[in-house]
Amino acid sequence: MQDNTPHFRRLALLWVVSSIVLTAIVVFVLAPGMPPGNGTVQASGQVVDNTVLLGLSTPVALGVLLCLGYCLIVFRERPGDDPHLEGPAIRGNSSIQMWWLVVTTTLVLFLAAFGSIELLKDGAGGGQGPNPLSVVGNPKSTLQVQVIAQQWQFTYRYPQYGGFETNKLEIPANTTVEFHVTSLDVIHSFWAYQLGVKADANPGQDNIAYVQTKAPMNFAVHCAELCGVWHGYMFDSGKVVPKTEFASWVTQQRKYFSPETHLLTPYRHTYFPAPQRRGG
Amino acid sequence: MMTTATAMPLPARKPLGQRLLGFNLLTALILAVVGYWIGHLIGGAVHAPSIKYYSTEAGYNDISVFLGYLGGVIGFLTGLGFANYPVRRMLGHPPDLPGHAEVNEPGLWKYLRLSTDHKVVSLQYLAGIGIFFFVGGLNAMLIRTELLSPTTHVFGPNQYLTLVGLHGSMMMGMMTSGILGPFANWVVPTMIGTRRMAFPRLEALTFWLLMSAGVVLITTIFFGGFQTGWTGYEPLSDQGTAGFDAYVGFFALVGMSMTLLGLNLMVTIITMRAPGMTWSRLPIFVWAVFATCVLMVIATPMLIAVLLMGAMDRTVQTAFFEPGNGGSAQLYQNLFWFFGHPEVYILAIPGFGIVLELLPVFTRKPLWGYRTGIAGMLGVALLSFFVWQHHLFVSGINADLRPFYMLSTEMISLPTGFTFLCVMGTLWRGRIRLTVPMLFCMGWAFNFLFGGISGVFLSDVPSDVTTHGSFFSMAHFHYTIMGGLVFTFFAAIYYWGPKMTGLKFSERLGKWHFWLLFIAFNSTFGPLFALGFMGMPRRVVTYPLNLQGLNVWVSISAYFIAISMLIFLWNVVQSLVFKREPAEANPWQSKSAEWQLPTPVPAYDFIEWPDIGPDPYPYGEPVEDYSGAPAPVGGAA
Amino acid sequence: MKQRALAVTIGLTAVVVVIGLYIGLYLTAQPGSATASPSAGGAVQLYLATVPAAATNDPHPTWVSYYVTNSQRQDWQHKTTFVVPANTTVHVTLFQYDSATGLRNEFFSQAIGTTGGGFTLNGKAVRAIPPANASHVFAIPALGVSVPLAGVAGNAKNPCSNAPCTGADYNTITFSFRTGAKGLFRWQCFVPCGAGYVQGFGGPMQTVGYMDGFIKVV
Amino acid sequence: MSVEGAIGEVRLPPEPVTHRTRPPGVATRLWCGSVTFFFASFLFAYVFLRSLDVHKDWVIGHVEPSGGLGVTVMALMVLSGIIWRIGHFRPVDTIATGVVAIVLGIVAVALQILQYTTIDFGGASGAYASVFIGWTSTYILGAIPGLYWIETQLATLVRARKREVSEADQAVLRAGVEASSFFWAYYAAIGVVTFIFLYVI
Repeated sequence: MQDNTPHFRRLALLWVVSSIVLTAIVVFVLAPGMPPGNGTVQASGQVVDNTVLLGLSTPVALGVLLCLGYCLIVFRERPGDDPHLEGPAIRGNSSIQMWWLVVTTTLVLFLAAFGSIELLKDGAGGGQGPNPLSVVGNPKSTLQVQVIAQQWQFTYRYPQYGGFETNKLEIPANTTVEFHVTSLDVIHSFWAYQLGVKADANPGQDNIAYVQTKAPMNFAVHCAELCGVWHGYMFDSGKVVPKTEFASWVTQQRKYFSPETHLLTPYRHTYFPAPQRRGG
Repeated sequence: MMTTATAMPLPARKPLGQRLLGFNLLTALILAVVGYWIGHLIGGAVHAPSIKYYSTEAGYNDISVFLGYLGGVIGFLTGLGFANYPVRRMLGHPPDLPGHAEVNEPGLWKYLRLSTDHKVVSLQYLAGIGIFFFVGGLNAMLIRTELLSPTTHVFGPNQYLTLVGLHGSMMMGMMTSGILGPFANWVVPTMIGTRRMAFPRLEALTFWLLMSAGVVLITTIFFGGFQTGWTGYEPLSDQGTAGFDAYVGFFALVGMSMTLLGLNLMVTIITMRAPGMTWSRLPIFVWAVFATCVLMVIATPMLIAVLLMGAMDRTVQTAFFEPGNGGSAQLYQNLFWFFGHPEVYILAIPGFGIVLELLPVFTRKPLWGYRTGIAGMLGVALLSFFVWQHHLFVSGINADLRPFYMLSTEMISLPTGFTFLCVMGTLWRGRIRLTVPMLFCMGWAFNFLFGGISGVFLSDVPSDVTTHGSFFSMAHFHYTIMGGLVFTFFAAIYYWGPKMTGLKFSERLGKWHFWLLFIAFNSTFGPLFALGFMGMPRRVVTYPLNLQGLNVWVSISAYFIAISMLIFLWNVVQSLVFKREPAEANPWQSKSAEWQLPTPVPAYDFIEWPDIGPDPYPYGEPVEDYSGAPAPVGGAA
Repeated sequence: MKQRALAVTIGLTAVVVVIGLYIGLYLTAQPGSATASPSAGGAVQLYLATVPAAATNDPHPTWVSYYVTNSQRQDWQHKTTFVVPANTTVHVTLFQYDSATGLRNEFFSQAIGTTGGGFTLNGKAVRAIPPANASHVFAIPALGVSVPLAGVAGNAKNPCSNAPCTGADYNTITFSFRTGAKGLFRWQCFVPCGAGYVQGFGGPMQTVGYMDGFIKVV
Repeated sequence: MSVEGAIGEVRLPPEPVTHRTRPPGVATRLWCGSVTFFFASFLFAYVFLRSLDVHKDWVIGHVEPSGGLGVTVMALMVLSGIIWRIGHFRPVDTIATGVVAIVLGIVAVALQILQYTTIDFGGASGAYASVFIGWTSTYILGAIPGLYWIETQLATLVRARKREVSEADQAVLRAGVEASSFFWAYYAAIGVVTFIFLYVI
């Protein structure tokens, strides 16, 4: 039995047409809603990344799915068929294998290069450890905020304003913010979703993440690393506010907490509490 | 060629009294309890003067608990009879091989004893792992029940986190051997042409170690559970009560079981292939097992070592993971993921092997790209050692190396792509029979495709900043592990089950099982990608109100997964207990070695190994442009 | 066939019993709840006590713990879910029997979010205490409430060993806060007081019913 | 399953003798890989914690395990490994060298335990102390099964002298001896690495 239907050409045509349509839909309809939104420069960068990944993976996934579906529909053994018939003994096709390898390798190399460029451009909002490779903005006008994670609440210190500590997070709009994330006990993770920032809080280590804010907005803060019994309750919210409002907020907070600020440990990048193992 | 089996006389059944005495499960359980208390008392005695610190919880200290577990496991294994051979060897008896006449014994009794027959051990594995798989699944249902509401409503946070940890540990620990234990132990010896594994006692030991591990894990609920998830990050886990000792004991035992299982299978494949069974003629499933075993033998010892460090921190007061005394929490993360990433490929690669092994049977074609498939699996195995830091992209450790790990992680998609290419190539122009195992293989292809593609999002650092530690990554690994491992696990059960048990399964119930599972699975884990994108972190007991709708949808879908599992259970009970319809010797018209054995399989498997052809997949009509067949090699000795 | 059906039934029953036990073990582990008693002016009143060790018949007799008691420091009950009405002022009187451990984050040595911004310690109005004197912190982070609890002196004549601490030395702390909308909130401690556990945050600090619990606003 | 024999009434062709002679050697070499990675975790911990020493707590206080005992333990292990490896090559001397190897090994274990009683620091005295305690104790604990293994080989050889042993069984015995000697020599090599990192560097 010789099957002369041009299966391959049909499938290829199907794939080309459907990928053009679907990729367009994905990139122009779905992608603008990709997380984490366009609240900050870093968040926008992540949206771009997600868009590119989604746009590239759509034709790939579609190709595999169409091939699977086509095979299952067209080459299926039908109820009346001769059960002794077998398929053709094709054991491989070196040119297809070669092309597959070339195409997937190109894709992977492109993705890795693209991701690295996107990452190194502005840090992408991720924790970069104590010595960040991608420093963003002018260090003079950068606002430093220390995020202290402890079981089970985040508190924040503003070293450029006398090092006062507060349980509320507010940052000014159109500013580069340098988060210094550290922990007093176990590993936490500071995740400000709408800012596009995630940085693990490690005990005894400073983890720096940059974000360049745009317009005022509210954002949610979660702990994204299991940190004990109240991990699910360790959330919070913060605000990006206009610069003037921020200035008055800082003055007010600084004044309110001034009686206690001198009780605090002097500002440091890490606080290194003793493990405190005591017999009972 | 294979001769037909002659009837064998069944050994006479001993009276019950005699069967209860001696080395069996009952003795083992009694000795386990005795061993636990001996260890516990020794622990209570040694801690006081020599060790400066121990947990002050009344009634126990961690040393007592650890020694108790150790004593319990040793007692259990001794009761089963594992100590007999080592003692005999110590007294100078020459190395010998255990007999296995019990295979012919009727009834279930032989499955409750130490058995060294690879067929019995496989079924033991299947049943034992099955039980823990269902307990782990039950945990998942309880988790989803709690997440029906955005606040704490059914379980307290302690209980919820313990459930999360139990679910994760059970699935990652017990199911690691989910394919190698039941199926590789059964088919690999037959496929390569031997009647046994290289070390039959070791084979049995891996099973009973795994079972004792499972029991140790469940005892955590008597010690207050552990609130660390399956990763057990330090120093959080160091804060845990004795419930965490159960986790340490569990994973250490699982690790030993895995290492020994991998070692045994690897030695068997290397040394015991029948004459003529060259490396290039091995069925692809054997290659998959081989690649998995490399990971098991190399990566798992690091898990044991890192758990040992954690145990020392908890008992003799070292400070490996305690910042402040010189330790580092990130040391744990590094060491754990150096094991943990190969671990997920230990789960995935056997799945590749099963799909590629089954496809030729159900497409009536030779495997397309045999060498490419092998290269894919070995490539995944090799690369998996160089990607572990992608679990730590936002942790601030070696942040400058992130581009490298991004590249290495994305490179994993190359060998994985090979597997997909082989799948598509084999399907192409085949005569596809959509039997139940084939459906599960196709389910794998669908799920793993999405699992793999979502993995690219997680490997891209800017994208990972949002998705890391969220429900997105949770959905990703459920797509790869549940959609990958569990679907192929069921494919293997439906495919080899009739040969292993000698009984037929219901095709109709199998199809119901597949379709319900497939739809419910995608309806459960698909929305989790969205939930992760919308900002829901993993392992939380509360979540924002606006996410409740999707969470309820997910929970209800999850209950449908449970229903599909009940259909499967009913299929098993009906086929194995009530109907007991004998299976045909070769219902799939497979040309693979194990299907040439008669059903039920005799104790000796086969008398003479059949001639080995140049191609492990001699299906299909010859085509003109076929070139590249290996030269035929002489038959068996 | 009949035998097999019987075996399956027995097997299934056993599985169901085991599963029931498994779930039951979790559900029964919840600590009890106590409703705040009405007080003058529509407010409600809670009497709490912190002890260095729970009662001797407790499952964890060495753990520090909170207890619910009354104005005379009698009728000790081991309950950590406090039920209070919505949009109401809650007066809390806390009898502090435990000695000081010291804070890890000194920020919590001040009162935050209480009515009037402070609290009273043995009748004296204060806003903060020296961080090293803190024995516990009563904090409801979601309501923005946090009050440091000064420990009794280490050389006290009459220290409490186990709950109930009748007759032992104590500090009285009072404060008030206002509840908002209905909901389930957690309260916790910020002092590393889980003695014997790494960083003092294990055991009682991570078990609901000792140094953690819920505020149920109804 | 037996090499040559029958189950029930079915005569089975004999299993090739290589199925009993090759596995011990191959398994031992793979097992050495496992052991290497096991101790590589401690090596990693050593290097990681030492390089991370930002807070100067690699060593807290006076942490100096007795170097003399350390050298002796290492030397005994190496000597034991070499002697047993040599003994396996010379069938006449196998039993005698095995006994010496076991004695040396036991002395090494005993000296290591003696060293623990003399150290004046605990695990909390910094990262080095932790790695020291963890690495040496697991190393010396792992030596005990190795000694057991040598003992089984010796006991088997002693018994085999008293009876007729077929050539195939002889080969199986030699394979066991070879495997245990390879492992023991390899384990001694790991001991050298342990010593270099913990005492020399």
